[in-house]
Amino acid sequence: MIGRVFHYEFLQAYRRRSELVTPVVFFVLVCSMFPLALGSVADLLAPLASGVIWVAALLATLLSLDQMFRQDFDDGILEQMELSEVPFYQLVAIKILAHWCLTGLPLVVLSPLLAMMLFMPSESYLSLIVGLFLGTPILSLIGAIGAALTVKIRRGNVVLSLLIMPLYVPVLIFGATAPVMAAQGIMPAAQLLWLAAMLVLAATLAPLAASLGLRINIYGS
Amino acid sequence: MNWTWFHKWGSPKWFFQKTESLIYWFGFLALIFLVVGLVWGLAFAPEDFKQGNSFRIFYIHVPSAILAQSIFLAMAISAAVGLIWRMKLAHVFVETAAPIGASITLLALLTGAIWGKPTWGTWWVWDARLTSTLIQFFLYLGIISLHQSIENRDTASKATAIACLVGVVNLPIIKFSVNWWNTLHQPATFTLTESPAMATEMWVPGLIMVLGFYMLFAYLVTLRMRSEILEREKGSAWVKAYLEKLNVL
Amino acid sequence: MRPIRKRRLQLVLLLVAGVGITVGIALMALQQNLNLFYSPAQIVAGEVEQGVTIRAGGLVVPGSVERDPNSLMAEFEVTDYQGYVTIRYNGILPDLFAEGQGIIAIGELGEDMVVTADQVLAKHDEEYMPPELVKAIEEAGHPAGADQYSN
Amino acid sequence: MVEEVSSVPLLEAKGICCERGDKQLFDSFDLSLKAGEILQLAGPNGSGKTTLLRSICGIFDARIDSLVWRGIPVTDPLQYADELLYLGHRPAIRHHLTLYENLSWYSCLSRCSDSAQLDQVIAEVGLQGYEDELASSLSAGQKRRIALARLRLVDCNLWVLDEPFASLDVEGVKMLCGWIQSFVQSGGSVAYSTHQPVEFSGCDSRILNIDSSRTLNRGGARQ
Repeated sequence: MIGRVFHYEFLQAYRRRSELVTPVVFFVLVCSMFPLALGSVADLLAPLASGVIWVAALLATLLSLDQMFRQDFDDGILEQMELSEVPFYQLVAIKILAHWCLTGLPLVVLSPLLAMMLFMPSESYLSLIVGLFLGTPILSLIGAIGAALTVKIRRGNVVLSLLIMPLYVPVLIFGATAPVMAAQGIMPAAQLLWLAAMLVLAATLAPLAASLGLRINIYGS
Repeated sequence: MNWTWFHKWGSPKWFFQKTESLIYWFGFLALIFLVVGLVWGLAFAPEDFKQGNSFRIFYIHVPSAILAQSIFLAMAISAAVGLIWRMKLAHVFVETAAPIGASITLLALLTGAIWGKPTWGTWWVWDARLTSTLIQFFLYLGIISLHQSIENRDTASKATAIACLVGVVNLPIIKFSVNWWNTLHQPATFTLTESPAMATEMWVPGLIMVLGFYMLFAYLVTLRMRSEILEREKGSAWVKAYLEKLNVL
Repeated sequence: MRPIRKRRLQLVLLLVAGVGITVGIALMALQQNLNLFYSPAQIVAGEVEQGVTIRAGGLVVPGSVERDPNSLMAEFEVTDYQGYVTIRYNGILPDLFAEGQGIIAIGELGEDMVVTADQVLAKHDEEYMPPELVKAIEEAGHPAGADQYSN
Repeated sequence: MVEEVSSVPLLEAKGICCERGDKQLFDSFDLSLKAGEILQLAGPNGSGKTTLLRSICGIFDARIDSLVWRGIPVTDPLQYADELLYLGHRPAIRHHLTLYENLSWYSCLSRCSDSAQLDQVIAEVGLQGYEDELASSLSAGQKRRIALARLRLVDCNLWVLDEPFASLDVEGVKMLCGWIQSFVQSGGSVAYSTHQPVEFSGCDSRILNIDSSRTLNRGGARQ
């Protein structure tokens, strides 16, 4: 049953992909602005590459968050979900997963291309991809809390960014330093393990917090 | 255990009446502590053998840094109380304490920068402590702006409470990661708190300043809470009676 | 009627499992040396496996720097006042490199207990540490200043 | 008023307190609903009809002193949520899913899915031929019909309908009235709000005027 709910959630998001593709395009654009601004010098760009890609991924995620719950909230879908047989936080978790599949996953897939454009040393590729694979779901999960809390605020994007960005700091630190360490020939196991730990923690707590946030907004509507 | 006191304090009317005289005590004690601490710290405490007189900013910087963190913790506890027991007064505390917390954090950052210039030779260092304090400041700003942008008061209170709780869960993780991130590049040469064992005549005024800051916070937050209660309960009979009494006097 | 209790139990179990797994992974992560940083004392004590890239850090021992006149090869000792380790480096040393300066060398520990560095980074200490403190450390051979090189 | 002593009310809520913003909508309001009863909430805009309906469904944060569902005291309306069906004034349609997908999604949420039944329900609400149309391309009345289709899809004891007749045509109103009548005759209860005068013949129906009953209603129905 949960699988079918996910299917429809994904389908719904997929049919609105024009809204979701925008953050991905944004991600690529931001990354390609750096060589233009800094000059296309490999020695200059290579050490910055992982940081640039991570910051761009973070911004792209922020851009996509606003749409996560808004439409469904306005249409009264969320209140039906709350009343449904399936526990609400599970439905919220499914929504977050569907959202990540269409916004986070493309970033992971595109990252090697951008890493190449930014002259990232080849030893760093794997840790960048694994890091993004573990890290972008955390961005979506934490972001979902913010999206849930700001679901009723028109143009809530700024508030959302202000609220969520500080919480992204650990992900950014671990994610962006892993490729740097890999470039030095050091296995960034600790960073990736920390990302994994944070992912599990976020996956446990964030759907609960987000569903609580949505419930509060449903109550107030 | 008897919980009636807990529920009594949860009532805005009770709180308002009980803090009527308490608030003067807070203000009085804050004034005493701050004046004594400042005069002692700035004029009478010996100067530091290394830093000379510039270390005296310690007497503002350290209390504000301590208070900034305590306020965040107090807000989170209060937020949990508000959500679990549906206590509106707890939400009032969170909302009124947040701007004070943000200002105190800003004060800690500014005094830190002023202190950093003579000792480190630079206004700002991406040191672990500074960075996590800065992030804490951003968290305060996020919470305040969330509260301000939701129109429905009840929704705003609860959303703010959740944001506080999420922030407090994250704060240790942020601290840890920033700490670690920092050591990768350059470990803090000396951290602000682990200063070489301080002489008694130097830390006692510091302690008085810490108490003074706490009292100042208690005074400010009570003041703000009282006015917020009046605003919220302006339709109720007891507020009308109170205002009439004020007018008569 | 909805089985509220059962649901609540499920939720609690889920939370416990999630937090448990998190703690498990975190413990694993803690066992990994986060930045593979080792102080000279740790290297001398044999905590480092040979052939693994590590970061070794310490203060450059005054008078220990030997430069090969024909190449860029340099050899010097670093210390945390609890142990001494020799570092060999073939390359241009950073501008900030000096005797008494804190450095981090990234490289492998060889059989001869010498760290062959691929990279040497100078720590930007002089900005943050009052010169007097450094002098005090040097004069007294006090280990307090070396704390910064241990994790 | 005939009251069977033996029958336990389906829902009995005592002391409902609702606040919206600064305004106290209800203060100690009592509501009881028997099995097989139709309760129409009447009252001007802003009197709190929606809020009251949402409160008894558990999607409004009201304080309710005591809540008894079929004789069993409960703490949270969500405990009996699987026995009620709520249709808000927003039709809760997923605009980017087709009609068929919408109903299929809803039956997933209610853990009842039977594709044969879906086709039958679509026929019943008069939307054959639109199965594969995106919901966003349908008219407001058709969307309302999709929402109403849920009433045929899910088995439950209580329908809570907020303005169910809005944007329905005459046929649609007649259809819904028929459903409500047969539902009530088979033992279900309905609480709904409307501004349109609707007659239910042969049913136990009651009109509750919220605005005037706010003080009068306290225990008035019980006597």
